[in-house]
Amino acid sequence: MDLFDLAAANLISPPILFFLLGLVAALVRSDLAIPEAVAKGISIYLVMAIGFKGGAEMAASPLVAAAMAIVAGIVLSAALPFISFNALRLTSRLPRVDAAAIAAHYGSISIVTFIAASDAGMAMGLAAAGFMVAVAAAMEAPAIFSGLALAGRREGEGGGGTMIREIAFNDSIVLLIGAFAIGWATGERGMTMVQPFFGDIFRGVLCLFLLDMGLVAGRGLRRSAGKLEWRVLVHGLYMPLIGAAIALGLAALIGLEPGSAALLMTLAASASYIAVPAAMRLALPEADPSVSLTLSLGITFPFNLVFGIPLYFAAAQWALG
Amino acid sequence: MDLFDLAAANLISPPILFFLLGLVAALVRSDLAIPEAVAKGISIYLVMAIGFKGGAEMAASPLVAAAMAIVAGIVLSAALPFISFNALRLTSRLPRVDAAAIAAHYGSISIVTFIAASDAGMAMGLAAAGFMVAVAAAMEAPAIFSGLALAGRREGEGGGGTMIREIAFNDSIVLLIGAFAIGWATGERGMTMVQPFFGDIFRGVLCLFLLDMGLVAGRGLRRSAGKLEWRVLVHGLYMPLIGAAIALGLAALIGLEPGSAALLMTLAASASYIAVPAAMRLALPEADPSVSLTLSLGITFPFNLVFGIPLYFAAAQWALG
Amino acid sequence: MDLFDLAAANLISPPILFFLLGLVAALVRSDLAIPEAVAKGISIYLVMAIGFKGGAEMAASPLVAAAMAIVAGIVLSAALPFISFNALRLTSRLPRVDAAAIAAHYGSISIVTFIAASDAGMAMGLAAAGFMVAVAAAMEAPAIFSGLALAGRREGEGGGGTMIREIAFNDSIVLLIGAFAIGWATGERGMTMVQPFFGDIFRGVLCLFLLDMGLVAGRGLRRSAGKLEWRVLVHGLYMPLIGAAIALGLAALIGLEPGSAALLMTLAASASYIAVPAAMRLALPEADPSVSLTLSLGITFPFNLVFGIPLYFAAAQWALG
Amino acid sequence: MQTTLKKRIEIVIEAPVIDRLRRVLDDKGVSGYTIVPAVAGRGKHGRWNREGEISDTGRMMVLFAIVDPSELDDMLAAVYAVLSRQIGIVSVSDVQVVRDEHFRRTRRADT
Amino acid sequence: MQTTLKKRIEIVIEAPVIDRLRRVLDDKGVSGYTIVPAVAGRGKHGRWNREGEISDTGRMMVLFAIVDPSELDDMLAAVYAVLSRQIGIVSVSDVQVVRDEHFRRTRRADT
Amino acid sequence: MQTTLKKRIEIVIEAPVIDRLRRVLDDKGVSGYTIVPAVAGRGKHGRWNREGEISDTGRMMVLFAIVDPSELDDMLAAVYAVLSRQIGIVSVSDVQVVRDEHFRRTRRADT
Ligand SMILES: Nc1ncnc2c1ncn2[C@@H]1O[C@H](COP(=O)(O)O)[C@@H](O)[C@H]1O
Ligand SMILES: Nc1ncnc2c1ncn2[C@@H]1O[C@H](COP(=O)(O)O)[C@@H](O)[C@H]1O
Ligand SMILES: Nc1ncnc2c1ncn2[C@@H]1O[C@H](COP(=O)(O)O)[C@@H](O)[C@H]1O
Ligand code: NA
Ligand code: NA
Ligand code: NA
Repeated sequence: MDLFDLAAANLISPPILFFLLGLVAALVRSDLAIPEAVAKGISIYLVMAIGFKGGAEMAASPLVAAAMAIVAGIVLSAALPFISFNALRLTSRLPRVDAAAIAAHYGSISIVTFIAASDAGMAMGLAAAGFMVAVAAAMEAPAIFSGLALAGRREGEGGGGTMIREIAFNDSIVLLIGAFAIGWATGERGMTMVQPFFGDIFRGVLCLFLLDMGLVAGRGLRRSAGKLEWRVLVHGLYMPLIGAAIALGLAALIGLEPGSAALLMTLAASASYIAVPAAMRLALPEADPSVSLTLSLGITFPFNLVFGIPLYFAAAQWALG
Repeated sequence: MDLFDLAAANLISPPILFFLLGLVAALVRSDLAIPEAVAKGISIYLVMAIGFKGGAEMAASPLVAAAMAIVAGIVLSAALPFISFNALRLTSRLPRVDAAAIAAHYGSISIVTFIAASDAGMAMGLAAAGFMVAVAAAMEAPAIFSGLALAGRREGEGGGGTMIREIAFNDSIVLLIGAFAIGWATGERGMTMVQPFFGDIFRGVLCLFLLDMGLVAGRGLRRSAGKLEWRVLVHGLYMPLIGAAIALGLAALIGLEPGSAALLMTLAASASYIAVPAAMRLALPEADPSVSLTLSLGITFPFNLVFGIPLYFAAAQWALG
Repeated sequence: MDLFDLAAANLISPPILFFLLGLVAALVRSDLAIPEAVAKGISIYLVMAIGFKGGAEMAASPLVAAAMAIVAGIVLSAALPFISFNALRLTSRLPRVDAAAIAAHYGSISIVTFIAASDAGMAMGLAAAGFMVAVAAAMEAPAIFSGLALAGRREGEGGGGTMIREIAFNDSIVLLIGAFAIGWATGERGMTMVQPFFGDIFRGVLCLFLLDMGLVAGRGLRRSAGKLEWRVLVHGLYMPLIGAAIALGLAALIGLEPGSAALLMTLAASASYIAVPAAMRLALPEADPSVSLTLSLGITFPFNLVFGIPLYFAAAQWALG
Repeated sequence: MQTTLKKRIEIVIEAPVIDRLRRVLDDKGVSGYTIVPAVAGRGKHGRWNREGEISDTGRMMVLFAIVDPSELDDMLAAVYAVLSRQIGIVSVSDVQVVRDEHFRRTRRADT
Repeated sequence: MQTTLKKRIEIVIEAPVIDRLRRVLDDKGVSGYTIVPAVAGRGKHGRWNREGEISDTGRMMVLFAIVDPSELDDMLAAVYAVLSRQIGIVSVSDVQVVRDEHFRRTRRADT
Repeated sequence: MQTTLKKRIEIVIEAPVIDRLRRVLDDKGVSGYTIVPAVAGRGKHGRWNREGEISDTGRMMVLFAIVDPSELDDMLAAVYAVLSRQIGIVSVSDVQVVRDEHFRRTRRADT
């Protein structure tokens, strides 16, 4: 498939269309809304399922390749904030602390983007290695420390040790790694036992979840996009491309196959909107949360979902296929 | 199958039995209750699923037939309130505004009744055309305007333009039409991708939802049925039959097959208990919400579910089969 | 399979591993948490599914055997509190009212433990009779009256008739018996209609639920285990074994097969943490709820889940197989 | 705007007895009340948190009722008679209301 | 600690009109408010309970806003103008706030 | 009925720092507090609404604590020291409580 076919196939897949439906519904101010508790419950399901499946596939993965991919992920997560920060300081008048907070979001990852990309890859027949789930888990936290360093913050301030604990035992990291470990421990046999729930209905549940994400992203956009400087706004569009490009280089270096490389690119390109915003409220309370959240959830998330993912798969296949 | 067999098959199907369980549990004052967030989440799932399936089946439907059915639905929704209003004013001492509010409920539809009827039709092998979903969506709103007219209200009062927007972008309409469009766009291929979630588990989820609806209907009945004048109460039993009879005539006129005709009858017979009550609180705040809600949710909904649906299918088959 | 194999198979099954993940996550103070509404919704699903399946299998069960098992269950539920109470009074300095409240918990049952044991039995190929669901329902309430008697309370106090009603129409009893009756009424045919929802995805949903139970149990333990006298604490470990042993004797007496006997043992061994705690707050408000809840949820529940269940299956097979 | 002095009673009470409390208020003819769910808290009985719980034991509900000052003592006495052994707290403050007719004491509420 | 007297307005209002109420407060430039969900209650219109409901009709929301005493009458008038025919109640009490600058009346809030 | 004057502190605070706030109150030996979830609101930082959200950032929680007047200044100082840079508001009102023994300041709460 070439890029155009990929993009077209992605655009007419039910998950992406439900996302767009949510986005449009929010923009026309429909009162459609999924209850918070249900949205949280579904996100827990999705993380469990993706973690479990990744673990169950670990039997097929060489551990050295996994270790190298994890290191590559950590490097990306820690390094990308420096690029993001400098780009923002150069192009906009954002205060240092706001630029640092945004930069931390871009080093870290969006697990939903990762899940959507895994699903898209599966639908295209470009499966990824199971260990990519571990890479995703490893990439959540390092960016936070880079962000704090960029803000000129010592670890002692704003919670210190407590905060490191809070980040490391962050709910999605614990769940992702735990489900991964369980999948690994129970293997094929475990997967068979839970296939109908964690496998068969997965894509349908993803549709429901992306509908909600579309609503959330759309409401966020409506509320505050107008208040963002355009130089900040475009950061949400070019920063994913920079991240993906660097990730593609690293993927080539460590010899990932196209499917896994596209996921590494997606991780690099995605921006956090759960773990990092919460950590920033604790560690950098002076940073305005609405700027970074609008950027990651309202701009970068839809961009990656609709355009980025097919692009990263096409690029990975072209460069490494 | 004759009417008796249909009724028996309907009565011993798990969805109806779970509904009756909920009804009985509420009447014996059990504290069984499904959390509000879960009930809302499930209703979103059901609407998405029914919309999507309807859309996916549109390939098989001639567009002219769809358009005629939609027009028939709009006519029913707009006209039935006039019958309901006059019947109430003639037989009871309800104030004008209350009669108008109730009438609006009976012109509009109950999407859950529609879903249960679709499922029952499928179980009987009497499938309906995919476009009946679009008919359901089209029938939600017109009755509201008839109701306002009957109350002697101009559009300017009580919100005006805002209200028209609120009704048109009402969450279940947006979701139903959106999912329908997505199903249409992705067709067979899309349906296969999400069949396990939107198809296979559908009837089981419906059982859980109807259990909740039974609880809600039963609690509503217990709370306020005693306070309703009996002339108002019986309106909840004969009005569905009037609606269904007129719908059967229209269905014959436009040449619907029995499965689709039974659904049109069900739509005409059903009364809204989500969209219209909310709209009435905004537009006709003097109307007592407990009267119309008890009638539509506590009387008409159980009546349709248990007796109406098999009756409408039997009549449609007898008249058009 | 011998005991060791059973224990090992149980320990590496996904449901138990997700439970342990939750336990560990809570102990390391992760903020992982499943929304209350979702947890309640899932527990309703599980009770519906287990009740329905039990009912659907009733065709295969002789009614006399069912009646005898139900009587055995009622005897256990009513009698075990006397053993628990005396053991606590003999070994600890707990006030009478607290000992009585704890005793009521141990006579009654934990439906989740029962569900996990049914699932484990199915995975081992040791299926149980459908009527064991009715036994579970019958065992919930009698222990409460024993507990009140032990506390020296007359029925008149603390609500009296109202309380008996509240207990008999307790939500999980109503749902379990209702779903059981529906399963029985619709039989094979009904089961086929809802198999994908109530059957296929059951074990996966159980994983999600046990993750939550692990989190709840772990948080309970962390909060209050340190405050429990160790003589009370060990009660949570030996009381299940006493209950299971007596149940095994009764099972032999009435001629249950191993699969059903293991479930009767599990019911006897399990302690309530939903119905009884709520009843005790109403009837014995002086009893400290944190003691009994920590014991049943933090000690006995994990013990049964991880060690007890394989032990009961092994013992039942050894004695009756 | 014409306002009248009323009393706002706020009761934090464990969930299993909320129905009993409602019955007391209904019997006393208290004209109205509203119940709001709490999600976490701390008191003499320790810390609690609702996340993931499936049982109602150990959760608190907040009930507030706006009543006429003349009814206050009666009502507090009734509440205490029934709930004195339960977990929870009661506090009372002054409020002004605008529509006074909303707060007439009724004989007995429907159930 | 330096404190200032403010008024705390508490509105219990049926859910379907909460958006209309928010619009009124936004238009009046009220500096802030917070909305808390109620789960059950009773009033002249009878008892209600949220469990298992899927429609918003019949549920109440609690909105409270802390405002300057000088704004109170204006605001109550506006609220009553719009909501007088809806189901709900309004009460006002005195509170002290510490950071006064938080409560300046703004011209018009963003939407 | 014998009542005692207490202070009711009401804090609207962004969710990510609620655990930090609880720790402060526990350290200060505040005898109790209750947390209620807000679902929507508006303030200087704009409008917010919980529907469908999956992150805790941008949501508010309402914590209220009934304390002895003598503890008030201490407690407010502690709260402000920790939370001054966070999003939220604090207000204080007078309430009467009936069971006074419920509100003795304890040394340090269990965690
Ligand atoms: N001083 C207080 N202020 C606010 N809420 C309180 C206070 N004391 C107790 N509570 C609430 O009431 C519950 C039971 O209190 P206690 O019986 O002291 O454990 C606590 O968990 C809190 O939710
Ligand atoms: N006196 C009151 N105190 C507290 N809440 C009240 C009071 N009166 C009414 N409410 C609340 O407002 C809702 C509507 O009141 P009503 O219009 O009197 O039925 C009730 O269901 C309660 O939730
Ligand atoms: N005057 C007020 N009355 C009630 N709640 C308020 C008020 N001001 C702010 N809040 C709440 O506190 C949150 C944060 O306030 P702010 O920092 O002003 O944006 C708002 O979103 C509201 O939920
Ligand atoms: Na990234
Ligand atoms: Na209708
Ligand atoms: Na037991």
